[in-house]
Amino acid sequence: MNNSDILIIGAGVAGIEASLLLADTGKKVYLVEKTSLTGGNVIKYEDVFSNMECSTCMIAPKQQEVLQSENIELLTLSTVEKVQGEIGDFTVTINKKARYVSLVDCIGCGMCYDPCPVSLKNEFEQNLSEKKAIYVPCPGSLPNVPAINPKHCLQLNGKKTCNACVEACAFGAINLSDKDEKIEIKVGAIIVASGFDIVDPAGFPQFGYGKYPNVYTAMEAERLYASNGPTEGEITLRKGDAPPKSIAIIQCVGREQQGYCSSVCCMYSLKLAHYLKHKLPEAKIHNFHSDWCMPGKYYQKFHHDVKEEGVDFIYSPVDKIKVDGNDKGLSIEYYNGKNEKEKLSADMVILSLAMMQGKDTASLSKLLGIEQDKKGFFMNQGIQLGAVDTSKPGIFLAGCAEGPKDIQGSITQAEAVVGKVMSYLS
Amino acid sequence: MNTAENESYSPKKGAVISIKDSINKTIISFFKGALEKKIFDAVLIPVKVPAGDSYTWILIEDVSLFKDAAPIAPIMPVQGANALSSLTRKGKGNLKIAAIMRPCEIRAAIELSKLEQVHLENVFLFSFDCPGALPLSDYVQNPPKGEEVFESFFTKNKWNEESIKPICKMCDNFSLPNCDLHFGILGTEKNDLLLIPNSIKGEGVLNEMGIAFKNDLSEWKKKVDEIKKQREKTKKEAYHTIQPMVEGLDNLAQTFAKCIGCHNCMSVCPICYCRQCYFDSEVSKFTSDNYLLRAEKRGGLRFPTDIILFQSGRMSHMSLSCVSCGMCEDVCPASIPIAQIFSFIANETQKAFEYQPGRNVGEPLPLKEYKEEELQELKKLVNDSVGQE
Amino acid sequence: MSDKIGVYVCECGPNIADKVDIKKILAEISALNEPPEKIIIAKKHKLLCSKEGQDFLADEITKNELTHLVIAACSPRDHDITFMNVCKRTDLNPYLYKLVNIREHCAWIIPDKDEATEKAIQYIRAGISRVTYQAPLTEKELDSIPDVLVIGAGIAGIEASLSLAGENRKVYLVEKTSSIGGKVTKFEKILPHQGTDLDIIQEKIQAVQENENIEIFTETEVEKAIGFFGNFEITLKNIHNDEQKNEFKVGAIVVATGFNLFNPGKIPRYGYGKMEDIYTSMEIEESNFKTGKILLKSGNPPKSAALIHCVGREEKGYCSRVCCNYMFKIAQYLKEKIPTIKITEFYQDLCLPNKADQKFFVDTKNKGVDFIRFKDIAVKQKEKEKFIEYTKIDGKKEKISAEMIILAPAIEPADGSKGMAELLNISLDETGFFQEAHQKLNPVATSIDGVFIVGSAQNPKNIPDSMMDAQAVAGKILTQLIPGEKLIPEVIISEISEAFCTGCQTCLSVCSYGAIYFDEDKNISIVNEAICRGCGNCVASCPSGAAHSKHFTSLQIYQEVLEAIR
Amino acid sequence: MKEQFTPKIVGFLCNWCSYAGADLAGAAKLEIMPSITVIRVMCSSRIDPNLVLTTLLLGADGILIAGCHPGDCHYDKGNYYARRRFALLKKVIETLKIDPERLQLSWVSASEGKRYAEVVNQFTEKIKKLGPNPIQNTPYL
Repeated sequence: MNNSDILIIGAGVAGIEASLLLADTGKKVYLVEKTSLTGGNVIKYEDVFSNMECSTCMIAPKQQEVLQSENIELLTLSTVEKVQGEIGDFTVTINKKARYVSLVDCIGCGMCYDPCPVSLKNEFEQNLSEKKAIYVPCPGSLPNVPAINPKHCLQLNGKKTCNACVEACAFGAINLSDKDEKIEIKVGAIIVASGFDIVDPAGFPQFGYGKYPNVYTAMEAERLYASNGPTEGEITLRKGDAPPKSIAIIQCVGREQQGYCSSVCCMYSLKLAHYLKHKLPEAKIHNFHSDWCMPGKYYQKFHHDVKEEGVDFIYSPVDKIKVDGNDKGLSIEYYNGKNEKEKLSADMVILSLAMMQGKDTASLSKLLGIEQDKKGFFMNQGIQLGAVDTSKPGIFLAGCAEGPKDIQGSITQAEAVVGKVMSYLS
Repeated sequence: MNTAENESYSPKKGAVISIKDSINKTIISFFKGALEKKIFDAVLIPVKVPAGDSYTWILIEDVSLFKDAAPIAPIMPVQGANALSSLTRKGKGNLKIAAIMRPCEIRAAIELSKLEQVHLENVFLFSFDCPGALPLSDYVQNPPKGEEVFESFFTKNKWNEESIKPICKMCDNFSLPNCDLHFGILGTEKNDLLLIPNSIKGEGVLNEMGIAFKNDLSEWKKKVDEIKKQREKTKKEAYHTIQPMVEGLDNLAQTFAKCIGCHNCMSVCPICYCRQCYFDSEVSKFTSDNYLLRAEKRGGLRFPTDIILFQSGRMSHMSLSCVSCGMCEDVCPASIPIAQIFSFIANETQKAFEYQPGRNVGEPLPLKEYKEEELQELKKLVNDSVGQE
Repeated sequence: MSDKIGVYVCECGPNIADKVDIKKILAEISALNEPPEKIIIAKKHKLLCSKEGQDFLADEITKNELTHLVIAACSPRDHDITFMNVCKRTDLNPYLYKLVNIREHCAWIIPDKDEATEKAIQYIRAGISRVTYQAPLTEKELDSIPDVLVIGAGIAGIEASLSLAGENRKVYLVEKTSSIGGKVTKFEKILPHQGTDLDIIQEKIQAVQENENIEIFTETEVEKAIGFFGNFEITLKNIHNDEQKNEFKVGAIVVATGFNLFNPGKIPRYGYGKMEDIYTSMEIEESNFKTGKILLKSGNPPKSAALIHCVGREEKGYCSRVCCNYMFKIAQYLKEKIPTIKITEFYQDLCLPNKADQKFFVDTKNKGVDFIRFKDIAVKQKEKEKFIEYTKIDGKKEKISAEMIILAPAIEPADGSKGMAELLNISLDETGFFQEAHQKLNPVATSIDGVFIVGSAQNPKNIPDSMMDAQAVAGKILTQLIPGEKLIPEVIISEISEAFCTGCQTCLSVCSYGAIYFDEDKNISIVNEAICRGCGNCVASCPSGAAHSKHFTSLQIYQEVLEAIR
Repeated sequence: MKEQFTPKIVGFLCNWCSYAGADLAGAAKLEIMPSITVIRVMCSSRIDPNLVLTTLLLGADGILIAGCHPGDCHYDKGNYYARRRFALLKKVIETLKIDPERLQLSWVSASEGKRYAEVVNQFTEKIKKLGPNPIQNTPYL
């Protein structure tokens, strides 16, 4: 019997798009997401390039639709553990971690946060702010229901008897005896939309990330700018009282090592420059770039506009850039177009890091029985069979799980996957 | 496509014909000739009513009807754009029509064409150096006197600024609108009438009529500019008088206190083209409870209500297209200087959008379009007080 | 009949209960009771969105025979749909209910309990006022046709046709030239694998021709396309014979009209058209494909070649995305055929957006191709010898000679794009390509529902991406246009009163969706219910108030205003 | 007593951005003055001049129209039209000198809860300084 239910792994923009389209046709969709919220990386951005549209405004209606759809079963804090069977008849075991807060009963009022005595780093905010052991990653998270981190919750990790959140909750929505569950589902097709990660800046000590507090990753800068972010949009430095007066953005960090261009960094670096010019009109902004990769028809104009805003573009091979620092600030040593060594000081350095495969790609590829390519992303079958097909029939790819791409590319691929799934399952 | 869209056209030379009997008679014989040559099928023109005490628009096909026609009539009882709208609203039709109208009427017609209420494709627009019109109320009290006064503008070759409508006195847009052919009266030799082509279409008419271009227009331009300067000065003075009448709620309320709420101003306005005015519709009426509540708060409530709402609403609806023709003021039974007030407001709103109504058919109405990056002036108006846009 | 209005205040646990005085609210709201015209039932509940709360509401509606329902609770963004669904369980039309947000707008933001209570009462009064002015609305169903028209039989059009036809959709594939396959058929090798993928293309072309669900019209163009998503009336016309027409109906239209190459002759400094042995990339592809050889005009193989990227990039204002890669491919052709040839590629930026691209670049470089990043470049001739004069990134001016020069011209929108846009009522963007419905979230759709764009008609694209677009369109059409299923348009839409419309068409010019059309006979504008999304822009643009927003009528809004300023 | 004056502000908020921003302000428990009464509309472009003028002339002390930032409109370009209409209306009111400060158009996105609170509170302060809408004392309107 052909099962026409679908499993989608990853509730980022690609997973959401595929879920909504399939659910529209009446198909049952299991949307499995390893974090506690939907929206993937896109919700971390204040605006998207190059139209500078507010990201939340753009994506939140879609996230809401996912929550409201009768045909989509969203499983958060969940990972795929086992996959058996073949196209039309997969049996999938899902490990659903305890959330400790009921998605049905919780109304998202947030009364439980304050009483919680534990504070920990908020990874969603790139550790730029803290959260409680019971938390939503950022205001406006969807589903707007917190989760409890069992490693840090005093009651759950057994360090202390604490019932603060349970007492604060007026809805009986918190259940500290919630248990991890194994769920077995049967589906006809699987879409892998597990997204990407960013290369670890620790691999590039020459840029001083981790050594100098005012060296940031682009994602950190993104959250600093975000109006729902850790500083509510204020550009502040880890060290120093005043906002930065000069900022250096270094592009292509990790391109050479990864062996590919991530295709979006030029544009998001330009976006960051535009953000910063906007918030700190007096600040000097230097952009160290090599090749401009601007494959969209609107992108070159954006590049031009950002240049007009007064951003200083410096052509400089990234492999020769070094960041040094002292108490007063940072200094960037680089070679200019004439191959002469120069120095420039800055209060803040932002690294535009390469995208890489999601950290769980290897394990997923193993349990799904699909191949990875040489770069580590999931391998597609090329144009013979299609860029959304994997080496195994019935398992498909969408979004950055298949390779670096922008939102437009992810959406297109998600829609293409839906087309394929529709025909495979008919 | 109407040639009035021909933005780049600017007249360099004009043709000259000799005035026989009077300017009006000369223009009429021009139209007669054109009808005979089948350049047009009909002419829309003001004609004196049989009783001799007013004028009306007649679409003339039979040349004998020209007998009582007056291309340049002393009064403006019906806005020509309204007549043209009645004629062409449902489509351009197959007739080729010539319409001779005052510059303000032409401008209104162009505005209405942007609002699909007038179709200019088959219309030849004629205009003339307009000396202004007499106030309707003055004229109807003593038509022969009115005729005499108006006639003297031409016989003495001196426009009389005293006897024309107040809005005409401050009109600096009295010559060469975006028409096809313009009759130049000013700055000519005593017996000459200028024929100034203002589009390829207009030039074509003159060629078909076999009239040669020989006047370089310099004298005409000089005289036009001279009057224009005078009118600009009058306008400035008029605005100076009007401004305190409408600035601030108290003054505004006082100015409109005598308004009887007849909405005549709206009915005769060529730009108020709506089938039913929003402010006459059910949506703008409230329950008796509401009126009572308002009366309670304010200590009293005047009826009919919402006069200021009506006027300010009209300002926001039509001031961008207001051509200052003065129809509204001519028909106000309460003698509110409504046309001057609207002219004052329109001057501001039109400036803000860098828009001149009736300047060109191809120029889109400001509210039908937008720019992503708007003018600084607009940004200031939006006045987003907090943070960035 | 009298109005029987149920007002239910949600405690939302302590969220509302602790912050406003619900008892006082209920007392004041109950005091608005004016039997027999207006009967008001006011009650509270601890959590209306809970299952139990929903059951309670459904029970109340039925038991009390409510004519209207007001719920004072949270944001409609959270639970509007929840409570509309409760109404649907009963006889109460869901549009006769109003959710008043006293949580986000009172309880949570006004610390003073008395003030918050007053505010909540005001909001609820406004809600009661408004709800009595609301009108019942019902969902409509529209028949739809599952067939599809595909315009352009290049690789994107072919892939879209195959994907749709494979699902038993009738596809009309229209091509203005005499053969199908598009420009791809002129390439010997296809990126990124440099493999024998051409066979795949040929197989697809054959598959299209053999597919019973696909009807192909060559040397044909679309003359007319009127209608809306699910229901377009199409007229096709043979290019050579005006009399030869085809008429049929489809539910969706896919525009796959491809691209053109920028004419390098427009920029004199490249010498194209004036000097010998200067070719565009496409010319090289074609001659290589036809003859298997790349030769100079003299008949000799070139000893040196200069490949110049970015021809017309600055002029067009965008990067054409595919040129870097195909120039590497051409360099490899040359190296294969003439191993001793000296090749220099002049580039500005390497645009390598696909994960395999950089490796392809490195491979090409390793085959001995020189790469030079230039700032300025010009082709000069001295006697028979051609030189490339260029300024490097460091400002140094240099020159080299080359026997053959190959230019990578920018990719332009296809001829006739403007006409096509007008025909289908879709837009072109500032670059001249078709404008997508949303740059990020809806790249294969257009502002007109049911009209899609794929491949290089939207943005310069390589073959895999064009095929991906085609599959994406198939995904959208297969999920949105299902045989036998009705389309359900938005309920909250605009309508235009025939009696008041003056036909000024201002509303037409402001509508983003082409949802309003002008009825020439009646001389009025009419909203197409299948297309309107209900933003209300037309309503505000209409000076006479002939246009209305259903569920957001001026009268309904005024009721809220009046209470707000009471 | 002037201190006691709580302005009556009518806030027209678009459903997709500004209303969501207001929700976010609520969820964050940001303190917002009880001056504003929010009226939800689908798009800022729904707000026609008649609605604003009527609201003003009926006695609202302030009117806030809030929509998506330019370029972010859920309906593609509604807010651009809203901006134009607003600019025109504001110009009329400005010329008539009937407290143009009582009208404000602001852009608030779905993630700008804080900004929403600031916009409302600052606008309220501004209106407080202006005092009650004098229209409320004028029977001759």
